[in-house]
Amino acid sequence: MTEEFEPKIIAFLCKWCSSAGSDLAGVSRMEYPPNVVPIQVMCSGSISPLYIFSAFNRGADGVLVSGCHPGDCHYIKGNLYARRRLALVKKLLEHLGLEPQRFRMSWVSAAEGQKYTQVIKDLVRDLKPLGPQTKLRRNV
Amino acid sequence: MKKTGVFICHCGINIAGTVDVKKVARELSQQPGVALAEDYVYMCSDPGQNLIAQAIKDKGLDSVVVACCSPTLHETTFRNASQRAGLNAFRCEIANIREQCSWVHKDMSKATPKAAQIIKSTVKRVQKNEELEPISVPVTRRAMVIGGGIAGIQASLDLANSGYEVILVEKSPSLGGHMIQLSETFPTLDCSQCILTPKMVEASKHPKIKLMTYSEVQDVTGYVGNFKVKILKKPTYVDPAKCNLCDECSKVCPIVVPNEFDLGLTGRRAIYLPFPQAIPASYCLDDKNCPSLFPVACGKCYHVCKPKAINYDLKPEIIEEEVGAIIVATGYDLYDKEKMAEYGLGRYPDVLDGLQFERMCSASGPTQGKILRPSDQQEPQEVVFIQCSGSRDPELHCAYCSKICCMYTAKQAMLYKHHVHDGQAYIFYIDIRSGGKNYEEFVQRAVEEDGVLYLRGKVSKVFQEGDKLKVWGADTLSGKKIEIDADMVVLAMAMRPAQGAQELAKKLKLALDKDGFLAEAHPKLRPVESVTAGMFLAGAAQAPKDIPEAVAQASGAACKAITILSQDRLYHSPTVAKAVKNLCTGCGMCVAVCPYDAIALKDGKVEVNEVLCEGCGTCQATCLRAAIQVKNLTQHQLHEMILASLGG
Amino acid sequence: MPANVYLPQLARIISVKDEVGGLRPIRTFRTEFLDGGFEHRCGQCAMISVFGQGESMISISSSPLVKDYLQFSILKTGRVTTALHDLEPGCIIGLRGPYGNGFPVEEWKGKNILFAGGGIGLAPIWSVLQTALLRRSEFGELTLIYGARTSPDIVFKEELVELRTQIPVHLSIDVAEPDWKEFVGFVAANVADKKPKPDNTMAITCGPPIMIKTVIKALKDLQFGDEQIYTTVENKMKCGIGKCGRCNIGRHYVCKDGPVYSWAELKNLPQEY
Amino acid sequence: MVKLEDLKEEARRLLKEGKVKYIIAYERNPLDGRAVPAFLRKPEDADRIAWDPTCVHNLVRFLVDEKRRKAKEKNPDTRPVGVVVKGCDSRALVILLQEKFIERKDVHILGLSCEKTGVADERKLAKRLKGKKAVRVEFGPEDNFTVTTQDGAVTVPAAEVLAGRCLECIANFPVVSDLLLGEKTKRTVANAFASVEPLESLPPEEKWKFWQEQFRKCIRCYACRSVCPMCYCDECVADTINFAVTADTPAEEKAQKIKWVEKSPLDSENIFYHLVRAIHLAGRCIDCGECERACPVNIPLRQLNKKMEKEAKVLFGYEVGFDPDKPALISCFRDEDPQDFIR
Amino acid sequence: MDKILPKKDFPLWLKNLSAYALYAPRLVDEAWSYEFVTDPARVSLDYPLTVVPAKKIIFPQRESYFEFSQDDANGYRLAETLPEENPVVIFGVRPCEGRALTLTDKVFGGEFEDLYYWKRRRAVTLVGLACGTPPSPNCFCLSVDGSPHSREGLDILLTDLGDKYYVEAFTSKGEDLLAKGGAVFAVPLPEDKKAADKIQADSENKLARRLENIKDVPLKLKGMFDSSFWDEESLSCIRCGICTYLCPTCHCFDINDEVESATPLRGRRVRTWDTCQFPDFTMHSSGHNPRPEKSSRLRQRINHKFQYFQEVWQNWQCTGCGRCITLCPVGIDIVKVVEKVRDHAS
Repeated sequence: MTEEFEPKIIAFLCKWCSSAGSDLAGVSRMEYPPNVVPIQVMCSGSISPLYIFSAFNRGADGVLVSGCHPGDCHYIKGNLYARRRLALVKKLLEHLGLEPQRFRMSWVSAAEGQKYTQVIKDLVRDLKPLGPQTKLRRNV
Repeated sequence: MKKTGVFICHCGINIAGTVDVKKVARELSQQPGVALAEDYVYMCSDPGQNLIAQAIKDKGLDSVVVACCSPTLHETTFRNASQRAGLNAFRCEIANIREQCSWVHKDMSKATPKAAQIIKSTVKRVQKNEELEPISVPVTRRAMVIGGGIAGIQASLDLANSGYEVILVEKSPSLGGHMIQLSETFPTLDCSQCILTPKMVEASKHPKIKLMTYSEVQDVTGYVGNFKVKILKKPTYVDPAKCNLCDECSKVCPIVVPNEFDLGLTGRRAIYLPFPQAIPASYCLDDKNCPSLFPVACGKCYHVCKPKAINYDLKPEIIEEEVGAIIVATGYDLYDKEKMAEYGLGRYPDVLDGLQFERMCSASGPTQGKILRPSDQQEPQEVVFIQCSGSRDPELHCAYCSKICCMYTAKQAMLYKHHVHDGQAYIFYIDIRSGGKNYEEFVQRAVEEDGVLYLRGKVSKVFQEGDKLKVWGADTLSGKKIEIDADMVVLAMAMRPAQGAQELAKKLKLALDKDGFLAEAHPKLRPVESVTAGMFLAGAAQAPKDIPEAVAQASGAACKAITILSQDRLYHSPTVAKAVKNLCTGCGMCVAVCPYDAIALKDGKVEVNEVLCEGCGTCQATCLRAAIQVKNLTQHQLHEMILASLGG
Repeated sequence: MPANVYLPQLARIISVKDEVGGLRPIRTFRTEFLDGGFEHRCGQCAMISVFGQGESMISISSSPLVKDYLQFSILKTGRVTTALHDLEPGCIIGLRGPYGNGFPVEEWKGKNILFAGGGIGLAPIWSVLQTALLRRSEFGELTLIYGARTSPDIVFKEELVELRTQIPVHLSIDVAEPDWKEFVGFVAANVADKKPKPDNTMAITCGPPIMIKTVIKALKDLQFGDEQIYTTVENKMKCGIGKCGRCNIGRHYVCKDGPVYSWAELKNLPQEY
Repeated sequence: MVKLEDLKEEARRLLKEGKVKYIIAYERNPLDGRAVPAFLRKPEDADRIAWDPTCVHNLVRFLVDEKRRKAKEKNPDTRPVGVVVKGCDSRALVILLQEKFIERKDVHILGLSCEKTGVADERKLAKRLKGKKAVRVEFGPEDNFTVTTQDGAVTVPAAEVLAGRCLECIANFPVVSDLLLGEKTKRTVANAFASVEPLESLPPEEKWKFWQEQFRKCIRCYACRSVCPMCYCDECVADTINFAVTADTPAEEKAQKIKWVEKSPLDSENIFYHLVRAIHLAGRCIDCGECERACPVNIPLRQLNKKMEKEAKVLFGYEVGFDPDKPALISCFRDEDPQDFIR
Repeated sequence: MDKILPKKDFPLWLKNLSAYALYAPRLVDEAWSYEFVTDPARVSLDYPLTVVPAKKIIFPQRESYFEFSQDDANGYRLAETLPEENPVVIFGVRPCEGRALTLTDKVFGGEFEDLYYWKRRRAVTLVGLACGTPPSPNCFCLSVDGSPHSREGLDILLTDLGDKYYVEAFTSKGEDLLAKGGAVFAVPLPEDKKAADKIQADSENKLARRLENIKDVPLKLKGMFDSSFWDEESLSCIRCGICTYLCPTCHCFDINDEVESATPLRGRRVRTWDTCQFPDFTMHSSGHNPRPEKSSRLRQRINHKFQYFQEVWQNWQCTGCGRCITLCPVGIDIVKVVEKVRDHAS
């Protein structure tokens, strides 16, 4: 029995909602798999497609972008720009044949520690059967 | 060689319990550019902070990463500590290994490498952090208030009484807004004019308040603390200083037009006194209707005016002012008559809207407070009040609840009964919303003491039959069809943003909500701030409100404005966007996405107004050319962080 | 020469010295090979590797007669040089070389040498100057005319002080400064001012392209022949051995056939540098 | 039918009257009958102008060069530059106007309608001619091309040899122009995105196999980017060094040029480059198909750009390259933008 | 050593060459390309011209020089990654490509021998295919001292005689290859030889394009360095790398470090193709660029091929394969350009 595959995941969390939400998960001592390395950004609207491509290129098995619910954005509408931009990124990656599960987006408010936990759990659960992401990974 | 210090907090066992801090420290000390990596039981304690300070001094650290709890808790603590030790505060970053690592994992063998990666990525970031100082701008310590209704007056007085100059701009010839039109106010039934007039006078007399009636804001430039405004002052052709209110002029004026103040229930002359308590107390001449301003001059008023207060040659002038803060209190108007045709408003003389009824109840109103049918000046015996006329009707009218109608309808029914004791008042309602101090009691009083008849249901149509108004409706409780032969119908019309508020919002670059009301910066946490720094909202311009709410928000807005005006300089986080001019092609995409209008194109290149920028970075993601970057969270830093997070 | 021309030899940085600070900082590095190494001629260059960043062609400013280290004075200007400036003594770098033709010093025995340098341009000159000093008797009069934008931009400050005790040194800065006693103006002007005699004299001039052009003109005005004037050319380089094809001016690959040219040769080449 | 003489006449006039600096048009290469870009300065040059189904190039691309050149001149000639555009090209111009890269006053647009046909795909044509070498290709009669080879002229139904982009063209005549030749007959395209559907319908693994094969061929000659009017950035993520540097750009900034992608033609790097290009062209690519045509190893690049164009339309109701005054696709949003993919 | 090889036996020959890695032209997405042979039966030399020349096998677009890795704080280990000298055969190489290799041989040889190139070069055997008819409408090999049946740089030359090939081996490498073929070869009859000679002779007249009397072009170019001619000629250039990347004689390259892991540092130094047509090719890190305009870059390309290379190696750096003409997206035609230079009044 070989050791179970542990996906490497990068999560871009907006500072005001999702990162706070993930803090809440911590404060509430919820538990979720440690596969995710969070990167806090000011707003989901600041996530360039390049970051996502780059993460996959450098070996991420999954990428999550999480921001405030529509209407709650600390910067009024950054998340709505993100929604449009990243929809395109997702469509593009899928058109290329990347498994849809690998790139995800979620709205997690500062109060949704539980949701954040669930999002991570599900992400990890879905990625494990897929195995390592080799399609976009740099192959030197 | 970068000299970064990494300080790993045990947080007692909160972190050390699941993260092998020693191991992490060892690993981090091997990182390029890391001068030392130490762990300590409580970094936020004084000894902990001293440890950092000492290391900064002894090892000459040029950057610091503290791996501990969420930055929301101790970022400031550690940045201050670094600053005290002579390191620029922005060369200190927090790696959150508690909330986002140790607290959510149990397995040390897995939490430890994750913590290490979070810290590594933070190290990469901090090594590229610029040394920054807070941005500071001077403040023009005056304010402008737009709108001379109760909210505007209240805000102006609060500001003025706190010692700040205020320019109060009102587009109509007098202060007072809608409140001055009201008769008595719920739930206390005190006379609206009695409580408002003194405030109007105070505002007009206040040495710190520069009153500009019959004026409109034309243009606003600049930014928080430093706005430049252009105000159009329309001529009234009557010098308030000279006018002694003798009324000779209007007596001779040949032109009669409907009186706005009485909502057309009465007429007025082309030269007129807006209303008895008008402030400034002066006649004014409306140039839309006065013939003297046309080639064929009439000039009657001019000749009869003894104090020679009238001057036809006055021209509109543009007045420029500089202010540090702006409060927008443009108020509301009633929902358009013509849209309420199904209830015959505008069609049948005896169908009135709420404000018209208010005027009728007002002692100074068209009927000196008597309630008479416009059609035949008879006392109505049966009066039907219809709530939610235009409100809460997403299909045909406004989706939102106008909030004050339940209360003022109850009040109006009450007032009617006080005038016509043997009359009968019916109120059609969907719900009765009487949240507010003494509100519910007030409604009960209407029912119990004044025998107002509440009918739960909607009115399908109102139509004239003989001298009666037939009101067809349904009682949704009994399910019975209701037919009332009414003498008068009063519609509690929906509130909507004031005429012209939309255009003003454009000039001020304020966002509007879907209903056209001014949008607040945050629905919960910043309800009186607009999305534009330095501009605040008060009264019904932001959403339907009753008087106490409007007053409260006005004072809130004033207070918020004072937080700016009370500073000599404004300080602003320096982690804002910066333009990389030589990469910019001037496509303007960033300009379009900026929520704060902080970006502009100058000679085909972007320029960031650092005072307006909040550093959200949406521009950074939008730019195709990395030509705009948020300081200390640049694409380059994020790229390095991504690599580090993936252990590459 | 190792069989694999692209494989650098490892070397250790033994000293780092700040020459110039500010926005365009210059540092002088001394390096020693971990093993092996190579012999160079005056004016030759070496490819310095900062692993992970890449390579940069830098002229060797120490004299071939100094055996225990190689010296490079490096202006921080791009990816590699920035990385170099981040290195401390003890750090390991890679070196390939030596590359280029170098100055025909041997042909200059018995001649006077006039050195005219500007800014970082003193570095390539330095190896010749040092060699000439170490072999003082073999050469005639040595004169250095050197200038920089401002006094802080002057490199080898201490060395120059020491050098003055041995040969005439004429310094200049572009614009006047309060306590600057010496010449104010461009190097070319200083050359014109000092009127060095062309007879039996070789002139070496290195520095920014514009300075080289003007100095050469000044020297011509002083009746220096094209064959008496030598200078060095800079171009982007990658391989250093005339294969990657980017540093050529006309048929010459500066890395291999240059960087040292007499004005007689250079003036006949396309001005593509 | 476009009357070539009218175009020549107008060009001649503009040049004679000095209304334009020069005119970018097509001329025929006598050797192989293919059209090539021509830069006309003298009235008599106008005689060289060609208009036939081999006029594939998007000449708007050269306005980018013009702008760069102009920027360097001390006292530039400020007259507009004349440029011949087809429908697709004109939409490219709209994007450049939308992005304020070109000012309307700086171009004099000579628009040609492709009417019911379009331009020929060289490869399809070669196939159709079974090795015979076309020396001349002409429009008409009707919706056909007349192809002349060494052994005489044949009539080929345009549909058989039309470039893929033309089969899905949604603007067969220029949307902006100063002069418009040919009829504004709106051609109906059954499905403007037909070409992407077969690939869309494949399961991920097969999509991936397809693309892997394709990108493996890429030699990173950057013809796709070089030929594209939208790829006018001074500096591309794929470039190794900063171009946009001045003498006083600090070394750090130069050193911080991000290495998103390696120069090596590894699968991963090729894909990264093409991904970035696709996403940066989302809402900007107007499907002139030049990248695909220029690609020497026949990578079907339209599959990427067309997909983005389709999503812009389907998800956001956004049509590219018709209105210079509307915001770019990614610098606006609608409240009703789909978010079913978001949790 | 001359032989005859019946076409039907061609696969047999390939099958006998199991000791070699075999490459032959294959049609991939409607573009011919030298591909690794997996099934000899499917190899056919009935093809025009590949898009990418055979240089991609001897001078691959990406070549790893060495791997570097950090062992402790600042110690490094360097590991050469020289290519294995496994024998390779490339079939169907056109004579112009064979000649091209003799030119790159010069560049990668000399004082600083390029091991990476030579290890592959020495290991490769080139089986050429004489051009009975020009494989491209833009062939002009005759005009640049080549010919449709040139043997330069090749080890074997095949001449298509319809159902069979006339096989000439003129190097030991070539002869080894024939030896390995063994029985599949027949001894040529005199008429075979005649037929082959005729086809070769005739082929010279079939070339559609010529680039005549260019011996003075180098001098001309010298004089035209600052001419506005280059601005005009380069107007339609879009500065892509097609003409150079796909030129069998172009050899320019870039060297970069590719980092796999930053800490501890692990990565490799690699060579990749580069081209004088890219603006970053010559740009100094100061921002100064000796060849800022595409005009200066077109000039460099032409000068290098028709002046500098002549001056250094007494050879045109062009074998007349016509790829750069056929594949240029905007129809820039090197023959025309050089003719214009030749006829330029200076």
